[in-house]
Amino acid sequence: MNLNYTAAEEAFRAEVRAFLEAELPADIRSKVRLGRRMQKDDLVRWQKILYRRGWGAGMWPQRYGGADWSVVEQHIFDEEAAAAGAPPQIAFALRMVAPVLMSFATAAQQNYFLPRIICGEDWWCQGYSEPGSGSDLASLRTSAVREGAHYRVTGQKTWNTLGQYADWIFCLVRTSSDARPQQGISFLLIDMKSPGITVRPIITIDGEHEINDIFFDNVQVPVENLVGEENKGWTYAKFLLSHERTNNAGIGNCKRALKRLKEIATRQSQNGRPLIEDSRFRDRIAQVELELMALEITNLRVLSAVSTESRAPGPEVSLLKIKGSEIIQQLAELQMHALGHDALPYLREALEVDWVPAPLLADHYAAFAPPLTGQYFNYRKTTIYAGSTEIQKNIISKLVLGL
Amino acid sequence: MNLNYTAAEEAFRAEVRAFLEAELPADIRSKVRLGRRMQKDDLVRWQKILYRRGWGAGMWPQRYGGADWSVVEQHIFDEEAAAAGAPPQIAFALRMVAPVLMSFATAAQQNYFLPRIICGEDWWCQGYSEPGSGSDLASLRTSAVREGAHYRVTGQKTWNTLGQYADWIFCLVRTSSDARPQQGISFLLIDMKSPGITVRPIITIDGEHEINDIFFDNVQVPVENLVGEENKGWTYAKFLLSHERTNNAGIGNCKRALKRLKEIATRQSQNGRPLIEDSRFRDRIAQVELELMALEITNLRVLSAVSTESRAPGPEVSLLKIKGSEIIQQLAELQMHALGHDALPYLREALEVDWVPAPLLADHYAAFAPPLTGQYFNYRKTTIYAGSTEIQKNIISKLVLGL
Amino acid sequence: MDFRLTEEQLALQETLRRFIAKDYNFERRRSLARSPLGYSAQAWAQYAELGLLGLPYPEEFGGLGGSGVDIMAVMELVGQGLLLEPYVSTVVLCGGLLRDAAARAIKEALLPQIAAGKLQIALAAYEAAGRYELAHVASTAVRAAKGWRLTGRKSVVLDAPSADYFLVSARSSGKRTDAEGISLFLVRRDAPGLTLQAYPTQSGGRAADLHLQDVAIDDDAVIGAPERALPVIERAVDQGIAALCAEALGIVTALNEATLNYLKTRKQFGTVIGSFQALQHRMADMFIAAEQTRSMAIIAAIQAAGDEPATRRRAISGAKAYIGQAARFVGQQAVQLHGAMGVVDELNVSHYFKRLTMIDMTFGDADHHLARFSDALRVEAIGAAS
Amino acid sequence: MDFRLTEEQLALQETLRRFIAKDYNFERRRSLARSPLGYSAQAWAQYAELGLLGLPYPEEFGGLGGSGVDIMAVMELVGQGLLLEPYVSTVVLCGGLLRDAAARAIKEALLPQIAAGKLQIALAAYEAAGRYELAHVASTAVRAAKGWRLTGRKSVVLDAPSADYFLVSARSSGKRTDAEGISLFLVRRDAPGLTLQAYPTQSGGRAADLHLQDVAIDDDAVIGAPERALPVIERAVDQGIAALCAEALGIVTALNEATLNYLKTRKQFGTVIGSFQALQHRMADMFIAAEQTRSMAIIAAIQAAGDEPATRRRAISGAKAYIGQAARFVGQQAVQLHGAMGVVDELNVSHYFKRLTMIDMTFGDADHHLARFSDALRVEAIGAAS
Repeated sequence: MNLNYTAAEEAFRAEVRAFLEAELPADIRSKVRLGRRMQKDDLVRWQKILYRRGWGAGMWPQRYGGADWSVVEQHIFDEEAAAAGAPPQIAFALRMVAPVLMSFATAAQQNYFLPRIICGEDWWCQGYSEPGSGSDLASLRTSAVREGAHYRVTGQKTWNTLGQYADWIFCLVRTSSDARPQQGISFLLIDMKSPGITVRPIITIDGEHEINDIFFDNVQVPVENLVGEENKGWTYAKFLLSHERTNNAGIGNCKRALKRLKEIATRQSQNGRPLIEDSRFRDRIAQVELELMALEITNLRVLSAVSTESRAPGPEVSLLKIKGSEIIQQLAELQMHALGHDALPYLREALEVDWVPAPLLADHYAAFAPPLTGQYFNYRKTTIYAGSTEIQKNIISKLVLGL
Repeated sequence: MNLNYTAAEEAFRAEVRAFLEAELPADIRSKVRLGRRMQKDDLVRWQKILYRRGWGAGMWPQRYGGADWSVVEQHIFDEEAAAAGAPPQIAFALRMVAPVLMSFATAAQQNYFLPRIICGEDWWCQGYSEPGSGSDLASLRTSAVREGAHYRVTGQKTWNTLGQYADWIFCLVRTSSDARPQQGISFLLIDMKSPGITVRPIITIDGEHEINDIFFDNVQVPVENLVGEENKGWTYAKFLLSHERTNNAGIGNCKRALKRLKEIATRQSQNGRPLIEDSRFRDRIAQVELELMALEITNLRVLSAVSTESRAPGPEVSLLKIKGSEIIQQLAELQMHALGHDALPYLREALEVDWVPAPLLADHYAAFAPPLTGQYFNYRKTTIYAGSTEIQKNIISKLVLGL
Repeated sequence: MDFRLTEEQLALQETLRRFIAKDYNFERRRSLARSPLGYSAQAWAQYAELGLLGLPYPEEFGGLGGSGVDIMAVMELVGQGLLLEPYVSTVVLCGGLLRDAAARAIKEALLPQIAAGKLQIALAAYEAAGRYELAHVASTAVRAAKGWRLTGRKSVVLDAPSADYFLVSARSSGKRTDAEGISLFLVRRDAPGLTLQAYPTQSGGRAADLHLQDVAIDDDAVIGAPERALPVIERAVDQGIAALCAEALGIVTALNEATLNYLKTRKQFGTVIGSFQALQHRMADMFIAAEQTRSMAIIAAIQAAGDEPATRRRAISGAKAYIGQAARFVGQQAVQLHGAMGVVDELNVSHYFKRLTMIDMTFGDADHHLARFSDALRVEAIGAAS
Repeated sequence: MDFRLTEEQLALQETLRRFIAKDYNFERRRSLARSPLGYSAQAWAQYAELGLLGLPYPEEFGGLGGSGVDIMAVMELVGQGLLLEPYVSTVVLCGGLLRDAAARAIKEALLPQIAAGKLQIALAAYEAAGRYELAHVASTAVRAAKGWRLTGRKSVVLDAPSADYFLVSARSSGKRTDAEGISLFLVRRDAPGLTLQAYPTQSGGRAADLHLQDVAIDDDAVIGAPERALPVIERAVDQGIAALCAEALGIVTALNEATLNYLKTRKQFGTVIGSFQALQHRMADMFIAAEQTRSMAIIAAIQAAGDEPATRRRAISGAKAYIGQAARFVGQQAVQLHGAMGVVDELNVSHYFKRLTMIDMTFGDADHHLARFSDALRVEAIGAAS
């Protein structure tokens, strides 16, 4: 047993770090670090830069243009990218629809979609949840009726993330009501420019537009856009979820937030002295840091086991989701608390990249302050989405513990 | 709304305090304060003293020799008694079997048993739980078969508290298996000297003998010892539980433990300074103290409502049990932690009232240390017995919240 | 000992309940929060009519001579209705401070105006580098030929944009963290040298940073004893804290009601989610937290006006710390149990949660007050031992 | 990066597992705990035969040159079996300290004896007024014509009653809490002036208080540099802590297994209690705590012998704090979920719980180590900022 990286892995880390140093655009880095509002272009630009370097999709197989990284290499990349202030890549495309396409799609579908994903040409979003079908996904009702060479899709998807930017949406739709709910579901790829699609923003608790309702009103989808077999979509959906889970812990992101928290606590004052000198506040930081120390190793243990045994991540990754989401929530909570009364202002304009604080504000309201309260509010979602903490505990209880 | 006691209540408090000061025997007070092992005689002696003062049973009606106290007076008495280091009265007799007798027994039964209870003549214990029938009490199997003027009782009761001292046991027994489990249960009073009764000690986690298995092997019980009607015992059992609940919060006991904790933390050293000066340890105390501050008011609010509305305590008292048991556990945990390495010694003999520490121990191992670790272990029971925390949350969820 | 509200208090709550249902529903509240003023001037006038704005003042100053429990009764409904008006700043904090510490002439001039809804005042006592420490005052008050000259910055002054006056703390002697040397000044909104930087807050109200540059103040605008104003400020803030505790209670109650209702109606896997035991026990914990919150809010309401600082601090810091924690638990769990519905702007749950969070962050968060309570405990324990 | 145990480590664990099943079942363990010695001399001899007692020493001193992970592999089973022998005191703490800091002659004389099961040593480094602070040394070492004279008291010296030697810290200069001025002495059990007050501990082992009255010590019995022994003691204790972390892991694993089994078999209201969702989620939390505990135990095992104190302290204090909390949670919940069966002496659950509790209380509880970790974080954060 050892916790050391191999020389090759250390060399890879140096390579990643040098690349980030040289290629990560300063404006993007600054937006990430200051928590300013990201635009579609920021994320697409970064994906294109990664693609040019051959790192558009680290863990994709080489035959699809991927870098064929090991889990440890991917971990190193994620950690360095987060530390450098790189934005996340779009998981819906790279880690969700792509693995499904690789495993279940036709060669024609693969040849068309995968290159467009890896180079940043197409933005994908997800059409899973519906009003009334959240955790109980199989009860979904959006229907796709086969009519010659098309499906006619009608229904509503909700809790759709960043669909306002999307070129394509992958959807679970009901193609049969005959058998068990799970057996009548199909996996469809739908062009977001199709007539009959309406995207309606849902404003979240922090006042931002990140999620949407998507309405399908008799949308025509060519049958070529069916993935795999009709009524087998539930199988693909479950396969996708196991891939969504691989970066569940979000260690890199947590590490960056922890580092940021320490900086903030060092710069904020309490009765004229740095807040970090208050042992009580520091103990709160220490407590979260311990959780993260443990989770980093737990995460690597799980990934190593998966990699050693050449299998898909199993139900044990639910613990990574539970802990990772709690840790990032706690870090966000502490970042906000570090602000004291400065947590109260709500300055929407301060999330723009070119915001310059009014002179009267600037002398105390630090550059890091504006996004923190909203972020605390927004991050309540992390224990709800992608399988709530309660659902994850059900999974552990049933599939790991056999209860 | 006001939190002040009336002049009459304040006068009563002064009276209680003076009485305790004058009448509580020094040796008993010292045992309670130092957490030394209590003997049956200590508790009986104290009950007799209270009886002589007319306070043998504070909340019993005067016609049974009680003091007819209001809930507030009982609260004042409990608080002062705990603060003074008085031992608890035996709830099984005074607060459990007695109310059942008053409501459901014959005049003959009342006239025989109640005077013997209040004067400390008879020690009562409880025969409810059986192996396999804990929270699910109605599944009990100890049988009582009517044979002429007697019942023949056979079976096993467990988790019996202090039955080794008892003159009498009140038992739930099965007198019919015909209908729903609840409908075949009767409430029997059994003389512990009856042939066929065996008491087997169960040693608890702290190495002490506080609970027992009680075996009934064809024990003959006169039919006069049936309370109320045959097969109606479940009703009386539930009635009894509502009375058990009235002192659920244990505020007085918690207050004494909190005061003790502060004393201990003031006297224990850390790197040569009083432990209480460590803000971290002090914050732990503060945190429990806040819970107790809130619970004291919540307790009074519940008792006042009960008293104002002249009704039996309802399911809302489950919260008093949940919080009160957690608080006393946390206080015991902190008392142990205050000891540092001195929590490790296990000195059985140090729980005797006449223990004198060996000279080598005495210079650091304080008189308060010996019982604390065992007490922490022992108090794990408080969230388990008399309706576990889980059962109490089920009660709140169903009966208060309607879930 | 009596835990019942009086008939009058219950009637007042019922009036407010009807007012909220009729004039202040969630959609109305949302549009008010987005309006330039940030609250309803009409509602403010209604409060005046109902006597709410003079509630805690003696009758001779146009008030009703109400108690801390009266304020609690009102604030519980302010919480339930998520009311945006600057009630705490003007009526409880600043009006209360003037009532307790101002010269009679000032009380006569201002309190009836407040009670009539014609005057608002905001407290400018916190500075950025001090965090929650009221004794941290770097702003200076320099003696001038006539009166004083104030210079300095005050951050996040709640309800400042609509205020007619400010109560400003400034220092004329001592180090910037000393308890002594602080005076309190009544400063007109239009005083030359005073600048505001206004902004909305996360829970819908308004606030501003204040910049004072050589602002001239008359001698009769000094409130309380010069250089000894800290106890006066602390006592006023303690009363503000008690009011916030009651507001938090109202929100916790409302969130529990909403969540319980959601658990009973929302279905998953063919059954209402309230049938899942893990959620039932969570809801039981939330119920317990609400009951304990009420008890602490009662303690705070009754002790808030106390003269003895140590007793008052124990009650107020204890309540603020405990309620901060309990409300955080209830708020986070209410959001969690509502799932995605808990994090959207269109449902009131997220707004309740944001307001609860901001209450925790105002006048010292739970950690700050736990530390204050704990440090008082040290003094007490060492005193008892010696 | 590799998280697998080696074939040898797995084989060692399997051997211990069989040993426990055959020679150290729960009833046997209970009778040993009640015996005068408090452990099994026969088992100690078996450990020697298996090479366990020389595991962490170089081969030249009769050892196997094992690593921190080897110790972890052993200690995990020590936890599962609730083994009572003084392995940590003699082999890890004192033997490890001699290996790291003693003169070659002492190592040659003592380590092979330890490895052969013929010698036990106990560490006498804590004093009552110091709590968990190793630098708090009031015991004095006075220079004598030949060697030193030791006077003082050492409290709760673990495994002292069966020890042949003690390693005793005493001070010849500095204030009683100074890091400098502390020396470490090898003291024979039968040294004139040394008195023991022995007693059992709450988790079944033995300990004693030591009284030294003018105990004469030769110069060659000084271990490490005179007046600079604190770093040596701290490093040894850190290795002891890592061993306790692995023992706690073994117990947490065993408790989770027992509790899971209980949930699957115990029936209430006609159904196994493991079907109740609130208990399922609790068990899931206990599973998570065990996985996190394993990760922290790994960190501790690998970093325990590190030369760089700041890095080592971060790992060791982090692990001890985290595992203290996680083990408290698992222990308390295992008892709770077992109901009354959890608080009786006749089931192993209560003994596991007591041992976990005593591990937390040994060499600094979770709060102590959280404070150490947190204070190190301050230095780091301020360093990063400047």
